[in-house]
Amino acid sequence: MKKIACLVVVVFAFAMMFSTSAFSARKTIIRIGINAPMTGDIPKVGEGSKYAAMLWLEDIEKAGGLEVGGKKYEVDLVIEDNESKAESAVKANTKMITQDDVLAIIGPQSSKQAIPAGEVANKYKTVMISPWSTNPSTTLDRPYVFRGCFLDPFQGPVVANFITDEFGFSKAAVLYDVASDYPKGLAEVFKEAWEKKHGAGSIVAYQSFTTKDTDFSSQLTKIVKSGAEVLFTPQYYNEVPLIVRQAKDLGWKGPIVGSDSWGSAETVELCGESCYGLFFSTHYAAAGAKGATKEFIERYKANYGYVPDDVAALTWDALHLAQQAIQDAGKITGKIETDRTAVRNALAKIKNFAGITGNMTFTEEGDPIKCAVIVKINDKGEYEFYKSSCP
Amino acid sequence: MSALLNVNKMTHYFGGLRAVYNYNLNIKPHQITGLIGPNGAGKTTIFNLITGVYTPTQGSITLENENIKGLETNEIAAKGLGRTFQNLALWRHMNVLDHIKMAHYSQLSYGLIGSFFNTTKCRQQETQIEENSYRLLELFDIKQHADQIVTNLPYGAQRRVEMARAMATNPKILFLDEPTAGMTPDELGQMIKIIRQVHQDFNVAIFLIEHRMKFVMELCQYIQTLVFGELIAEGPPEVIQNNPEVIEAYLGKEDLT
Amino acid sequence: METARKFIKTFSNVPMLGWLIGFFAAVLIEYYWGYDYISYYLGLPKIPVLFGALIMLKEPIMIPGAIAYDLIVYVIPILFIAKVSIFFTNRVAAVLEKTPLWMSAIIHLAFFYGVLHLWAGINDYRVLIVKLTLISIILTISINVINGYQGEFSCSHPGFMAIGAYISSILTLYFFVNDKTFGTAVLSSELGPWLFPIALIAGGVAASLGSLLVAIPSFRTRGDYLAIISLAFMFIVKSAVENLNVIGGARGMGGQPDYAPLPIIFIWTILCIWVVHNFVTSIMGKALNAVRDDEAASESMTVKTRKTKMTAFMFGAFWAGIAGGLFAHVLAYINPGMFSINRLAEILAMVYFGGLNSIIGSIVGAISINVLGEALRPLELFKWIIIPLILILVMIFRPYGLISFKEINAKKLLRSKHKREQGA
Amino acid sequence: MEALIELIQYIVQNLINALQRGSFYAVISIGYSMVYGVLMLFNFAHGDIFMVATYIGFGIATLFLALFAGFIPGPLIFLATIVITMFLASWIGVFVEVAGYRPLRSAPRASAAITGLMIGIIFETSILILLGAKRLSFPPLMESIAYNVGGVYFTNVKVMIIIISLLLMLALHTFIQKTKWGMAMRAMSYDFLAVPLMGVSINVIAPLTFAVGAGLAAVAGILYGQAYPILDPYMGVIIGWKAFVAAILGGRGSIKGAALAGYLLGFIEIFVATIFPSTLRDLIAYSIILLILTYRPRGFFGMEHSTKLRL
Repeated sequence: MKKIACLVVVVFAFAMMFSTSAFSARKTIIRIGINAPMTGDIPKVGEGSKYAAMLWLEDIEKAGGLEVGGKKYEVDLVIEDNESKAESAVKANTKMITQDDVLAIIGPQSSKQAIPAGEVANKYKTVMISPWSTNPSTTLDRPYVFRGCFLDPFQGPVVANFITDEFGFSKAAVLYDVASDYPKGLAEVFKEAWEKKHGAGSIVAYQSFTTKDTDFSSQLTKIVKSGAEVLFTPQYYNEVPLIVRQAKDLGWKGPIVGSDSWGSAETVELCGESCYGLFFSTHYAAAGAKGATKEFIERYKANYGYVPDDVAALTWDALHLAQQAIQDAGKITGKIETDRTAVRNALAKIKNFAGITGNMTFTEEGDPIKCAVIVKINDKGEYEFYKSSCP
Repeated sequence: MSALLNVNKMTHYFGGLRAVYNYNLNIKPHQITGLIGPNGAGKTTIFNLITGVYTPTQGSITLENENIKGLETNEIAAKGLGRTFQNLALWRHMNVLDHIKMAHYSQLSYGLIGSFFNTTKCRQQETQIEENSYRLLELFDIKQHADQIVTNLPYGAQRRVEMARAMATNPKILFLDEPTAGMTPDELGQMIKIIRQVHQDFNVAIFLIEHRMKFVMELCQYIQTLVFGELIAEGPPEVIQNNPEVIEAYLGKEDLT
Repeated sequence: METARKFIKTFSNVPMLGWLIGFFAAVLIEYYWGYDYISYYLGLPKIPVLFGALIMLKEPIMIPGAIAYDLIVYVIPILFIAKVSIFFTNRVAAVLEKTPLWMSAIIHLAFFYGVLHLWAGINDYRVLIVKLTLISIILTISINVINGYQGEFSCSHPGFMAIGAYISSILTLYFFVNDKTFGTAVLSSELGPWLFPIALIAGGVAASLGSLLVAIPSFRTRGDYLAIISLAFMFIVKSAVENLNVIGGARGMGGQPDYAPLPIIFIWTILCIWVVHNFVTSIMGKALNAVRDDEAASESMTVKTRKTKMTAFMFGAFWAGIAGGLFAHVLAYINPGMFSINRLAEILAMVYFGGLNSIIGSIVGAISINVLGEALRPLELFKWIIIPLILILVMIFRPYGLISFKEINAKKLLRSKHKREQGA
Repeated sequence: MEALIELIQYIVQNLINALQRGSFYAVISIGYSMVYGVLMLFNFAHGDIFMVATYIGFGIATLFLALFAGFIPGPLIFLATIVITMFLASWIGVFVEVAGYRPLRSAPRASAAITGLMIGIIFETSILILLGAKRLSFPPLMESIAYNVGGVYFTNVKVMIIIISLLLMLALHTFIQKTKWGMAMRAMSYDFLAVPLMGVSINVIAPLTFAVGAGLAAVAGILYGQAYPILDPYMGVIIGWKAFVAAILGGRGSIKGAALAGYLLGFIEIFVATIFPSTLRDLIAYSIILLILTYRPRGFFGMEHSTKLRL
């Protein structure tokens, strides 16, 4: 008994001695949460978000902290992995809000995590900006949830109009992943927009597959035989190369058009020459970018060795939005609830924010009004600006 | 006295193979009947046919003048046909007491809902069954093993558990499939005693398959001899003992005395 | 070693009530002094949420502080109070022992819940973890009925869960919520929390009806082939939901009302433990084990094997459905992708880690995997190396899981330790 | 008439598609089935062994192309890649057996299955840690040329995949039927307990089985890399579960059955998507499997066996 008592005392004393910050007052630190998929289906998206956030933090640290109301505050990033799972995203958000006292949250990127995570953020009255989630439900009826990109119902018609204007086609085919919310939603919107333009039955093949499929030959055979002139496939960068190659092997001659999910640097890296000359709609074009956009791309490339995806660019913008909102809020009181509400109100008021992915003004719902870009993959494999379409 | 169990002209084919042909059996209450025959003669098949593991191709089976052919094994068992197995068929992860309790399954009437919510009826029945089970354990001299997992028991005790379990189903006829297989002479004597005791105390008829002649001759009142799925002789032990056909076909030159 | 044994022996006369009081004291200390004094002087930014595990892994410099916090707030008060209070707690326990077991159990549980509520209430993140852990407990127990007690290798549990989650969500959304899928609420939303159990049970019943699709083939098919059938069932459910655009399809279904606060989930968990415990300790339930160990012998011992198999599947699926319903209402969002291979791997890990054929094992398994998964969060990727390694080690050294073939003995658990000491 | 020709074109086209897809399932599920037959274990790590093997193949192929492209003929590089990858991958199989399954010889089968599942997760995470989140593109080992014969499109790669898979299965069949080791494996799948009595150690046969299975997975991986050249750490999961389905659908320990079931799976996937709306593909495909097993509870070539889960 005695020994144990001794042991306890020793351990305790030891602990006290080595607790570096013992007896120091709690500092007010501005914490920004990043909720991103570091593992799971789309780890590359998580990586892009993380790198963009690290670049942003670098800037802040270089400036000696974030200046709010004339006072500089230390900034800390809390990066949580949501494993690309909905419940994990909810856990991560709850943790960051209630345990880490974050002032704002950036992420989650995909809608399937952003929708439930947004519920949590809204419940705790904490600003959440999802950079990449294009599903309308993410921000619907949630005053504290914002996003950094345009919505599916906007993107679908943009692509439909572009194809009609550019090629003059009237028969289109769609190939999408039925088990994934983003492609499915966009495919539906596109179909509706196309049929509105060209009449019912103008989508001659509407084919689907399931997440993680790698063989699309059966669907593509149907599409080739259907007599479609153009193929629209709103898929992710890991599926696009397979679809494009298999389509060509099966005798597809027409153009293939994609959506913002193509916007990863990996698409063309994995796809190679097969993808040259194809078009897709996205948030920004890396090749031929100017000004701040170019600067960001070059810094990112220098640090991490590749051209940043749209996710990285959008995350960068979302972080700057949050930064501006915090600065606009005027002061940090140290009472986290008050500060969060102040940041929210400031964010909603931001007008014509000049982001690297375009100018943004938020609607009532917290969705930005911004332009979509049609990008062409040029003969060097770069994403070249082709056209832009504004609401 | 009318027959307890009556099997009439039972024939069974496995695919094209004839396993049992024209088999007749008539067991009277409180009778001990033996079924002997060389390996592969179809003795266990007959057990399985009567107990409903297989349904015979032809023939009829009645228990107390009631047809039991085509019923499920558990229904036949619940009607009063208990059995043991040649190679012990015990439940490997269950203790001895639970074995005996489990065999009372057909006597449960509290239903699933009763078991979910542990109703009074359920508790009463379970207590009663437990008492009954302890009585059986005592009778078979395995009460000291009640809490043990059955696979940790010595072989003889496992055999006794199986017997006790079969008796817990409250059978009218007990089918014993080579009850002494793998036993030492010591245990053998004990088994004879147990079977006699069961026969007395529970007033059951017994139908057994056996290899050891001494055992059969000592216990059985009536013996059937089966060769290649057909009966070649039947009668009281003395008759079988002296039947030249049996001696030739099955017993060979073995000294019976 | 010797010291440790002596140390443990010192506490052998502390009854369950004593530990609860110790825990209560610890929570009170944390509640009143945890933030302002203890964590402040130890240099911790806040009350550590999972006994400091998160903060220790994220900032190793905090390790001494976090350990000291655990010692000051939990270990020392619990041990001290538990030991000091025995003169009192043993007497109370002895009094409770004379009352019917259910009463004693309810008093203990109510006290336990009170303490748990207070502990979790310090931080909503804790509440969420406790909620999801309790749901996992229901889930693990329910799969143990099929994979442990009944001994089939069933892979369809995420499917059952999905059915429960969707049916109960549809009911609550249709009746009590104004939303864009089903329009305005049919009934007053105030009735919602009261009628929520009916929605949950409807989900459970639907799941158990769905399980017939797996249960009926199980009459003829055993083991490995059944594993495939159940796997196919899981994919069928997922694919069916994806194709039903009425309920959101792949986009999922959100906006479930918050009808599942901690006390409700706690009650359902206790109900599940109680009912499953009753079942598996009754002869009717032990028939599951009999059928698993030897089907032919069971038939011959009058056990209705078909009914037994069907019961196992339907019963297990029912609770999986309940768990799914609670899960949907905790997250307020579900999509078919949640009920797929990943979920299956997680459920299987929990049940085989905890132990087959044992409710207490399932509880341990569910808690361990959940807490481990949360506590190792700061390790990011390495978490998914450490957890599998722990599981492999458990499988090697305890092939049936940590605690297997063991049932809860409430009487023994709750009894006073006083008399035994005197008697010895 | 025209319509008929078009229909035939359509069917032939999909037959080729299905043959290619089925070849992968067949080759991978054979590896699964062998372990299942010999040890009566679900090797849930098999999908991830396939994934690791594909990554190894990627490494070897990239290395060889960098070193020898130009002065060594393409087919030779291809062959060398296959052989060396097979060799290296088989050690992965041996490792999995020795580290994961051997300590569990006497444990319940389900525990071993869980171990396999966990080894799989460790493989996935390790690759993710080692190589990062970036996906890799498998370098083409032969130039893809598309042919159009009477309206049916196919590439030389497709034909090669189908032929190599068939040859591989033939070679395996010979190995199982003719060699001493093959016979020991067969014996083991007839009777798990008797073979050790005959002087063949299970501790030799089991790793060998895993090695052969992993070797097959390696070839499948390289061919897969040619057909679907995107590698990611989770690529083995779905294909592993599908191989599991095929292996058991084929009947316990039956190589023939596994191959047949693998092709059947390929055909079901392709033709269901062809005939029905493709959104219903999984629903219908798995319903078909469920029905097959309900009415044929022993798989295609399954023997009557009384093994239960050793619980």
